[in-house]
Amino acid sequence: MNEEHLLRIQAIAEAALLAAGKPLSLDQLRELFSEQERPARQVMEHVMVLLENACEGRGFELKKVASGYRLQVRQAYAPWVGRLFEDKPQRYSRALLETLALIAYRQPVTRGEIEDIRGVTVSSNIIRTLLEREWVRVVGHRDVPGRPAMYATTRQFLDYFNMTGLDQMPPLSEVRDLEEIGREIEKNIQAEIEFESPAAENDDESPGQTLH
Amino acid sequence: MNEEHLLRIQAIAEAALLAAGKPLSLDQLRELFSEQERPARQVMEHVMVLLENACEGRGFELKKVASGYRLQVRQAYAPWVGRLFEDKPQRYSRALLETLALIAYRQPVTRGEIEDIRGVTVSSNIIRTLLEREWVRVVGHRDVPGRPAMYATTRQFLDYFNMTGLDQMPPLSEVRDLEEIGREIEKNIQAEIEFESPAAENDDESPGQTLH
Amino acid sequence: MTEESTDQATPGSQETVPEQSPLALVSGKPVVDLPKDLYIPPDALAVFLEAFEGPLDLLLYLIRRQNMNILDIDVSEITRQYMDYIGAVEAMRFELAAEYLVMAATLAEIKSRMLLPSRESDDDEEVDPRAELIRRLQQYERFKQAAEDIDALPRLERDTFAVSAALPDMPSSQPHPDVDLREMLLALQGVLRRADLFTSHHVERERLSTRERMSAILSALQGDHFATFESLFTVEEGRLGVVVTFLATLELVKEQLIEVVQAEVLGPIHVRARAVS
Repeated sequence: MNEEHLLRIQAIAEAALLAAGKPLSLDQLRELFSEQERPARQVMEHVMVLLENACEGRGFELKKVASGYRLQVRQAYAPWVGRLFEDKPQRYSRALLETLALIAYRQPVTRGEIEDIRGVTVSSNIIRTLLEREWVRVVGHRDVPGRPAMYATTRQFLDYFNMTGLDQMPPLSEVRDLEEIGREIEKNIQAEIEFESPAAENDDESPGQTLH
Repeated sequence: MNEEHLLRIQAIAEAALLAAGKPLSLDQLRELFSEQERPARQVMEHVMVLLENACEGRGFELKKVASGYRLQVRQAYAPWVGRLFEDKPQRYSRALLETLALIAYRQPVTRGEIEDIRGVTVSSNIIRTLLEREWVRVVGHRDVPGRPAMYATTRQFLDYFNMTGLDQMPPLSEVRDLEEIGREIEKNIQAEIEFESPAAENDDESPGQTLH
Repeated sequence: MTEESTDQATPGSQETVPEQSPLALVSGKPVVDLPKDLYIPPDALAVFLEAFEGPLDLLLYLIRRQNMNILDIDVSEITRQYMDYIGAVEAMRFELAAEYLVMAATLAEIKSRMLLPSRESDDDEEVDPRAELIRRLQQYERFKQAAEDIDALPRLERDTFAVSAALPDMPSSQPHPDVDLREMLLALQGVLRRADLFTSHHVERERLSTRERMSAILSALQGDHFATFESLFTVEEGRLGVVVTFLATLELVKEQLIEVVQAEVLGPIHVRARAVS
């Protein structure tokens, strides 16, 4: 596979990604070629690296998202490009984002379970918006009375937020249970005491003793 | 105006042209910038030349069209890119199948004769589609006013349906017995149509029909 | 809630913390605290309530405002403040989501349990009555944070845009639809039924091979030329083939599609299509 050949595949891949205007998977890109000229997966992967490098310094970049590869505006230029569009980028309410967060981190999850954690009812509007945007979908029904729908996030959700998988979500902050915190406090106190002990005290306890 | 600055304007223009998905005029491009940083027309024109050069060897090119500048997939890659848009084959309309069947059983036959039997006009689209597919051909013209073309089926038609000759078509008397299988097929087709419901339809003269 | 800090503490209010965000903005003026006399501009309270995503959110806010550790809530203080807000809201006769009242009851219960002396101070089984509330607050706080994190992710239509380029002239490569023979016959059946041709029309009787041969002869005769009659026949087809061709020729003559010419008796017979294409 010579360089000229690779450059040609790269140009065709770029042309196709620009024509599609949406992510294309590696296989979708390979299928643009007839069987005889179809690049192997490894070759195609290599070409994508070449393309990514070839976009350096340009207005757009190659991004890998859940559904495949996408050419998109470089984030640095978004403020200028945004002026093209009359509408300001949509803002999402906290209620919607919290619901989305719960579905993303707790999926599959029912509305009731979301409500338990949020402490308020989840409006049907929010669920509908999330479904309409195709960020979440119903993946089944929990086998409890009422058979409530269980929600999970979709590939479109990942695509929209520039992720290839849920593992790219920002980590959920840890909940430290009370016992653990109790132990921690105890440890801190312990440490403080140890730190102070040799200086202040000179009672007759045996020096070998470290426990107080 | 240093080179770095020009490159930046070029990248923003490129990003905007790709995000807009339509041609942008020189002034529209300039208006992406705030007043303080807005490039002069001449500068912007120069940037477009730079951008044009920067697209060499890539999958797309800069085109000047009536309403401004447009980034466009290179013509040379159209054969590959075109595979993206290959629609799933649509279904033929019932009208087309009826016409085809009548040509097969009544050949050589004119459009007028087909219309007589079907009781409705045969659209030119149907005849064209059948000719393009090379399932029917004109074998002569009837010696009546208007000298209408007479249609007959072709070897390709026989090949497609795995027949060596028309005598392998079931006799019409048996067509009646098809009712049973017919219902079955219709059910399947119906299910398929429902599945791919928005299938486009462009050669059926009777909009009320559900079969394609 | 804006981040704007203000010193506009209401005189007479005792729980004012030095740096706090306003509860709401009314006509541009921040409302920082709820005055003790419960005189609150009604608009402020409405905005205030809307700013919260429920009782847990409100509680988190109150805890923060008091610089309390979530793990070490001063229940009686928080309960008092919470009740103040609830009371204010009720006094203004705003509709209050039921969840807020449930929380009020929960807080009151916790408070009363904490006031009771524990029966046996060294009992390991003794559970801090605040535990469940703390657990819920912690849980909620995680997802509140997660929602902010998601909002901060670079996303389409705000931080980046999908790009596309115009298409050049495309080769039309529409694939052909598949057709099942039965499908075609089914269509035919429809026509025939519609035209009521089963009984009367001669379509039925004709041998298809004859009609096929008619087409073949016609297309062989394309153009304004005569062909010899014999050239229509193919010896290799045998007797049946000859018969079919002959019948087809007769039918074509009958339908006036071809003309047959014989210049002299027993001379060569010539045929040609009547309407020259």
